[in-house]
Amino acid sequence: MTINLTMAVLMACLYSAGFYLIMQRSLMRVLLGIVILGHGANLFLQVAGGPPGDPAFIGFGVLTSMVDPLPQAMALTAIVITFALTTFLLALAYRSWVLLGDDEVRDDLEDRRVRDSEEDADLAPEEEASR
Amino acid sequence: MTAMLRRLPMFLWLVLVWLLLWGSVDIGLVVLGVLVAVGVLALYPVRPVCSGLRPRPIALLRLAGYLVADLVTSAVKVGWQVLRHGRAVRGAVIAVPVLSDVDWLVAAAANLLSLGPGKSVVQLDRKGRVFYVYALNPGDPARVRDDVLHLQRRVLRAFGASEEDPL
Amino acid sequence: MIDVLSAALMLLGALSCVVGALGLVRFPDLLSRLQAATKPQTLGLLLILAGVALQLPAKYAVGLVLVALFQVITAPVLSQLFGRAAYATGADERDALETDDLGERLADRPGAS
Amino acid sequence: MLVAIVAHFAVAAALPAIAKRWGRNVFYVAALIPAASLVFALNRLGGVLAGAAPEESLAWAPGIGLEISLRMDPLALLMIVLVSGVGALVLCYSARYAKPGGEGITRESVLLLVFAGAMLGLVLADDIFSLYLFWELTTVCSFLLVGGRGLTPAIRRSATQALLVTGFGGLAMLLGLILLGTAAGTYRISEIIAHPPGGAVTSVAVVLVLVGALTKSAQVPFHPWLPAAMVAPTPVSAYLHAAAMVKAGVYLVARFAPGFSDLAAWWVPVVVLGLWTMLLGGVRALREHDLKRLLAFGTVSQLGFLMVLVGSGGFVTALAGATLILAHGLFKSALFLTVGVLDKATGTRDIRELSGVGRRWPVLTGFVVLAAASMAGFPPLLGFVGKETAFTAFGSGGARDTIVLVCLVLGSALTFAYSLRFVVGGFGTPQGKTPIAATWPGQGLVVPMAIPATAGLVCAFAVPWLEPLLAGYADAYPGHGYHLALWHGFTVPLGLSALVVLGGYLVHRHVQRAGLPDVRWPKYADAQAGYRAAVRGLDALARRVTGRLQVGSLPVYLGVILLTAIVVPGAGLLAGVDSPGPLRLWDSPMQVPIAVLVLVATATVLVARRRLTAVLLTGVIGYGIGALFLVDGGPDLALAQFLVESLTLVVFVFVLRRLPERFVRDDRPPGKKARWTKAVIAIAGGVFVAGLAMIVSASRDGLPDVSREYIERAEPSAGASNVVNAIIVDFRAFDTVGEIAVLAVAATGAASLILGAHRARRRPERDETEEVTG
Amino acid sequence: MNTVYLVTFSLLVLAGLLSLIRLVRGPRTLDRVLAIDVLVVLIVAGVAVEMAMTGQGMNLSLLVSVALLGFVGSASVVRLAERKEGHR
Amino acid sequence: MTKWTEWDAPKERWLLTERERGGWPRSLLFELCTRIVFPTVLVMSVYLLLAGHNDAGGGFSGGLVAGLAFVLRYLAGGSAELAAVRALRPPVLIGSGMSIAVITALVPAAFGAPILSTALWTVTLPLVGTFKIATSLFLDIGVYLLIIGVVLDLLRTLGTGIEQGGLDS
Amino acid sequence: MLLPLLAAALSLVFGRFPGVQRAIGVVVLSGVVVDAAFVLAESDRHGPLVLQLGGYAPPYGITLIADRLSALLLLVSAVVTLAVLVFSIGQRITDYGRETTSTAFHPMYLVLCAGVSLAYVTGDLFTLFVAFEIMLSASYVLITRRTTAPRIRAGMTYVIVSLMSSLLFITMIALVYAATGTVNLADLADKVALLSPGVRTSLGLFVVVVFGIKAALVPLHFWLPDSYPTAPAPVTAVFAGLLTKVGVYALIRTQTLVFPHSSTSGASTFLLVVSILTMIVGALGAIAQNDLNRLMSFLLVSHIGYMIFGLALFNVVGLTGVILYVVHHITVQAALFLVGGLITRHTGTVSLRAMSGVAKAYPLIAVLFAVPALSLAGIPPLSGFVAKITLLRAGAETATPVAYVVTAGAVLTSLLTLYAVTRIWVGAFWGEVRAPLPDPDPTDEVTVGTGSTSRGMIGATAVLVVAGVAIALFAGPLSELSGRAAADLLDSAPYRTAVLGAR
Ligand code: NA
Ligand code: NA
Repeated sequence: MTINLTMAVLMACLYSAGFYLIMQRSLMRVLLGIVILGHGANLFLQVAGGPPGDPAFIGFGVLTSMVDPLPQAMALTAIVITFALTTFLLALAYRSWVLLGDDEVRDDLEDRRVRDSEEDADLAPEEEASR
Repeated sequence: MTAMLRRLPMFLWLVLVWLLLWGSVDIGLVVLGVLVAVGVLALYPVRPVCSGLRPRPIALLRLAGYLVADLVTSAVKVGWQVLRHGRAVRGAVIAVPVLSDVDWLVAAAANLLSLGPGKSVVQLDRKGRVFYVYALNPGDPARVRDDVLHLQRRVLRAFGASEEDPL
Repeated sequence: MIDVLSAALMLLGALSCVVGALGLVRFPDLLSRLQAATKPQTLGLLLILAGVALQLPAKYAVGLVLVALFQVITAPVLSQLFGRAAYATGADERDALETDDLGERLADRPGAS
Repeated sequence: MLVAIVAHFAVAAALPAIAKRWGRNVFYVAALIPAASLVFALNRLGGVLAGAAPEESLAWAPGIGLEISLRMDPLALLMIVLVSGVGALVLCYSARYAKPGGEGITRESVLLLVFAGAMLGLVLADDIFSLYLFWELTTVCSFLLVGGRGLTPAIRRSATQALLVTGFGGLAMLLGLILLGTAAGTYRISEIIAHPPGGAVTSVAVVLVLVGALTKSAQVPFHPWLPAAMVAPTPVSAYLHAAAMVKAGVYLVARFAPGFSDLAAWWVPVVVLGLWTMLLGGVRALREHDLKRLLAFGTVSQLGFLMVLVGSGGFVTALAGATLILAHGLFKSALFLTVGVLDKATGTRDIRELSGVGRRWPVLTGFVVLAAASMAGFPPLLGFVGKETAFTAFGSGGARDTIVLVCLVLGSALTFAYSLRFVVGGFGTPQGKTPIAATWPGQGLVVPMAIPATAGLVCAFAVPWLEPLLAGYADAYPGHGYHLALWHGFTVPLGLSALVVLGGYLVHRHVQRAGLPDVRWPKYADAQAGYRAAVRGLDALARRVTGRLQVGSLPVYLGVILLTAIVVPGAGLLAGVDSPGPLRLWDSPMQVPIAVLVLVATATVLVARRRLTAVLLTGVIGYGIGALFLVDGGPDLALAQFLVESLTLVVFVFVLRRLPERFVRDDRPPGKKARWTKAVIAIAGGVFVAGLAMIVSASRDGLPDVSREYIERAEPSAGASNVVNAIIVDFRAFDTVGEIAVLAVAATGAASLILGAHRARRRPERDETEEVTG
Repeated sequence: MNTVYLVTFSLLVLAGLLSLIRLVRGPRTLDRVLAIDVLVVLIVAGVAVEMAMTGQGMNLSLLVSVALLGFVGSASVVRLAERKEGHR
Repeated sequence: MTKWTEWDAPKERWLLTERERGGWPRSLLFELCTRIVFPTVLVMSVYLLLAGHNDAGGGFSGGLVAGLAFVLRYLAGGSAELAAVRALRPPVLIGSGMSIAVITALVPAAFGAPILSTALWTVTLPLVGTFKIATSLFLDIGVYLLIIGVVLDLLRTLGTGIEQGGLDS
Repeated sequence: MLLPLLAAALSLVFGRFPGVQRAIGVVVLSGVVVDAAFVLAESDRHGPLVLQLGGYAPPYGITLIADRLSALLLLVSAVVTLAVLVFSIGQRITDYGRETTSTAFHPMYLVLCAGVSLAYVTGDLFTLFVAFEIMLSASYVLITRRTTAPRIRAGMTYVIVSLMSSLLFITMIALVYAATGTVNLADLADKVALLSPGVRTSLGLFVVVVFGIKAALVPLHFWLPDSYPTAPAPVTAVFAGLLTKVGVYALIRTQTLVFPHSSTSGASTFLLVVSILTMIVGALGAIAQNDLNRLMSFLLVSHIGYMIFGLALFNVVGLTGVILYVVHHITVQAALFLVGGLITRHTGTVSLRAMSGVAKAYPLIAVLFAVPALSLAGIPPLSGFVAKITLLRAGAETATPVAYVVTAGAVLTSLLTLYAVTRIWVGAFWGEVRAPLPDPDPTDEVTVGTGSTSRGMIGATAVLVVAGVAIALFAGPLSELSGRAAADLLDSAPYRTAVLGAR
């Protein structure tokens, strides 16, 4: 049941766009990247179940042509979870804006300090150490 | 008691919606629907609407007919403008007096007005009783004004309100 | 017979939608696009719903009535909100209007907007 | 034996309480334990010498091969004499050396006793893990003892150096021991030595073990930590750096030599580095003015000597090694304690300042001379016996032996010279120099020093009785027949001894007159510089690597994660995949227009400048996905998707109210290169996921059994005709409970972020170079 | 009848593609919101037609919900755009 | 002089709150529409909740629909309206919803059945007829309540919270 | 497992009553400790305990299964979470008084515990995802609570990277489902075996990457040292102690049960390379730091490498070592971060250069630090030593060139760790006593420089330190248990039979 080309292309594009956005500096873009990745992942879950078919409702269609209900249930859970975390990250973005005046994802200061730091006076063995 | 009565239309509406949703009627559903409607109304006691309304069935039907006709003709008109004029189309914002001072009626008129293609209410001055109506390729503003007033009158009639003088 | 009617309704509705969408593309400013978008769409949807209702058992058809009702209630409200916001925020588009009574009123009372 | 070791630790644990009441006399209490251990051990002497080494073992974690097994053989017993005997003396000495009520009494007494216990365990250990256990315990104790409270940078550095160097060696040793044990199939040391494994791994292993020994015993090139550690209080130095800890390396070599001394990987480094150390230590000792550092380099030199002896293999050599181990423990502890006495009495340890002490306290000086003479290898002291035996051992003629012998003689001459320097410098009265002011330090300090000094003399005459113990170790080698004695007649070794005395005297005279030529070692050959460079290099490497990798930029981190997620599973595909089934363009024609819608919206999001636009377009993507769900036959899913999308849009808009309209600040356009890199990685990621999806999905066909079961059971088991709902609230209801927990958490979290934000109101942007920790 | 459905779907798709153009071109946010609103209506119409085609009603609740609440999304954007405006 | 956004403030009180809404833009049409739509949507959410077992819907969708109804009220009336609407503190609503769900999961254990197992009851009420009730409905109800609580909480924080935080700064 | 969730819910309901909240938390977590001990005993005696949720036979229902490994980790985690909760309660009472309410902390903490426990016992890939999300979402809240300007960046890094990993997790589930049509781990084990080797390997490695992010394997680790150190000490302690271990656990479970490898396979070599990189890069990172908490965070990364090392060997000794190491590391790392919290409370700073003389001023803290620190460095006879030598033995016994190299790397890492903890000791504990620096950010959740600690804080830390010592003391039974657990992992037949029944 190889995934059809249209869906594959769509997934590729959604994932690419999501990955691209998530690597941006603006937290809002990152967030949209996550949302889009979530869409891509949910779509993938759905198509992972197989090709389209009758909705899985007893009494509405033929059992043999029904779609796989399990990926749908999982996708539903995933949708909810993605939504929950999106709202949380939004709140974080807002807080960041309140505190910092922007919603940029900044570099870590301590990391930069390590990069630029001099050596540690206390531990560096000096000439006097052996005297 | 009157408060209960005043809530009746909303209550009935909710039960109706309930039944429409289920798409079938049996006693169990009705009872459940009543319970749900009562529950919803009790949980969120918004003040009742529809004070002093006496709908007139015939006028109401005529309004509906008028609306359907208007909807179709103006849809065709807008469609024509889409095909014929396209980018060249122009609009106008025209002030029209509001005939009623009842929130409900003003809203109904504005709503029905906006439903039809070609025109919509952009802004509403409730105190000054003016509709600012946007019209597509209006030609003569006076005709637009007349149309709007005409519609308002039909609405007032359908809901049994007395026509008030335009300001 | 019912099939023919329903087919006609559906096709008309769909056509109406196309026309509306075309207007959405072709019309020059927001307010005019608004006319093209909400109105033929609403009509189109109503027609399609009617056509569909004819094809369905009553159990479901009544549900479509609800859809239509909601559409009728909400579409104009949205259109007014739209219009107001579009008018308030689109200064250059206001200038393109043939007549602008609202603009005059606002000009009379500076500071109003 | 276990009891004895545990007693050390148990009493150590009780010492703080005792110290509170008895002050510095707590050291006497502590001294009781090693003393008792010594007595206990000597009690077993007969059995041990008869070849019945007592063994004890305690199962710790037998499942992973961990046990504490102890074995008291002659070598262990010999070491116990040193470790516990000297330990008891040093503790007694400390009781008078410490200032009454002085700070650190508790810490030092506890640590010294723990250390004594650890050394005892070390020499008794018969399996590699116990050996390592006690080995590292001594390392940590010495770190804490040398460092004290770490008040000055010099002290901190010295302690760290001791820890790092010996810790490094310890770990290397552990690895070596594990390799040996694995190769031998047993972790019992006695068994490994009895049946030594072979092969390349064994060679590597013994080198690693040697690294442990060489570091611990301060051999070239690891030796500088020992002189540096002289910042420690004198009793500590006397014990750790004379008698006990540094002997651990020698002990280790002695312990394993019977099994491996014929391996080139073993004897070459031992002999070469040992000799080098001996000579280098001797030369450096001659240059020192601080008596303690002089002794420290002397120790380095002596340890080199011992290494050569115990590491080379052979009965006589081993006998010499055992003798000298004992001799060195006795004289070196006496000498270190002497330095403490001097320090206490005069307030200095500098040769250039000391003067007239010998005349003032002749008895003390007598003891010192005894000890120093033993160190110098002067008859009739135990040091002499050992040295004679050593010369004999290498006097058999072979080229290798001759080279070693020459070096040993040279080294011994240096030893004689610095011994002389110690006595003359510390106790002599140079011409024209007024005697230094001094106060008698008290019997309590002198007696502990005098005992080992005298013991060197007594033992020398008692060698016949001592020999069984010393030869007990050497018996591991073939070729008996040599006996220890003060007098063997006029032999070559005796001549060499005379040569040593003469040469040593001349060297001493030369040094006193002219000083040593100030040879600056080339940088690469200076071990301390090497250590310095290693640590600096490590720090620099750490900073460079960390600075390179840990760039602090989230986009980079995500890019790396993504790349990994592409490359690693991608490489997995190389293992071979089936060819995918026939490709279909679509499964339902409606998929195409919806896909186009989503694609266009996605593309537009990427280029959107306004936040709201991007959000709206993302919403479109969501609606489109919902429509696709619908086409695929998931009305439930589609409904949820539409609703969630609407709510998401609303929530986004709520926040966007306050954020700036556009994304990027105009004055800071993102770098073009970075943008392309990101784009390439992102596209690679997307294509990879989709490609993998296609490849993977070819593995399966039709509705899975599980899903079929769900559909069949929905009605009877769950009473539902909506199978998806049945799964959600019934078959897999647990996931749903979890999912709502996540929702609840996220909402609560958002509340704590937003509502909390009102308390901590917006503050000015922090200066980016400001110290966070201030 | 199948032809009718096919044509109807095609027309709806055509309408959708047209609104897509507006969605992409903008220029203002409100233009895009408008385009989205149209798309939602088209989806509702499409679902309805699909219902007619299959004769099954399980998409009904979806239809009702979307008709009602697609509106909320658009309204929030418009409303808050207006509000932001109102403060100026 | 009334503000532009207050021109079409209704004369009557259509929502719960008083006329003044702290500068929140007014719209007669919108408020009226909300007035009608809100209870309708609630009814629909209950429908979705109950119908979910056999039709598209379920506690999750129902809860979201109900939540969106509250969003509508917020859009129409601003935070003041929301404050008036809220019957329970959102955290309490969330906690109760979750408690119901978890208790539903645990109750079978009290009867010796595996956790989360479902019982099907057939209930016959006079007049009303026969119902089939699955205990999993309670799980759905828990979900429903929790989702409403979550949406209300979001409105309280991202809506009102940002509203006021923004005004302050 | 549901109890903590219920407790969290109730805790949310009783948000206004701090006493009730505290009581709920402590009682429930104590209950979990007892329960976990019981489960461990049962599973050790009678084989895996299986709970079919809803009574549906697998693979239709969700399976909860506690085998020896799960039960052991469950017990250790429960003890650690309980201790940290007590610490945290003590700290909050000290800082804010008895009456301060906290809507978020207690519920979130309990949810976190629930997520962690669930992750250990689930036998279902998708439920594992849900468990991860429960755990992570709670952790997001805990790490960003009352965040202020200097800390918010760290929170973002953490949340975004975790979200990315979660999305990759969903993708992974979709991939697995597309290939096999099941998400039940035991069922997967059967179905994955039928896949073509490329697909199998690729999926297995995808799983490694997904869990590797959480477990902070190099090069997926960068986020960790940037984010963990900024949280309040108790939060960092559970994060460091537990969250990474859940990732490691997931790696162990999937790589042994679903994607079993042999010790000579390419995957094994790959994991070995990853492990040595993780060890070395982490340790170097630690050495480069001046910030106490960051230093310990890098050490955390470094020591994850040990666990991967053992796993990559895919033999009983190696896996025994991993299990021992995980148990040891959970306890010790949590204890260290708690001590770090105590230190900063007294010094007012996390900068090693700025602090001094803690050993003199607070000898008890010095002892509480020294024991776990030495244990981390693998100094005998502490727990780290026991675990480490098992790993080294496993490496030596595997006797392949790569294994030798990595074994040597592990030894080197030990040295680097020793160096790093020495830096802490030298920087913080030695030297003259200094007055505490003022709190740089008084409004945030992290209160430092007050010099006040309560008995609860010290006691909780001490309990963890003692627990670490107890691991070494009872290494015998523990290692035998771990050995049995490791054997279970390698021979997955009992697990599969327990879940799916005899075939
Ligand atoms: Na410092
Ligand atoms: Na603070």
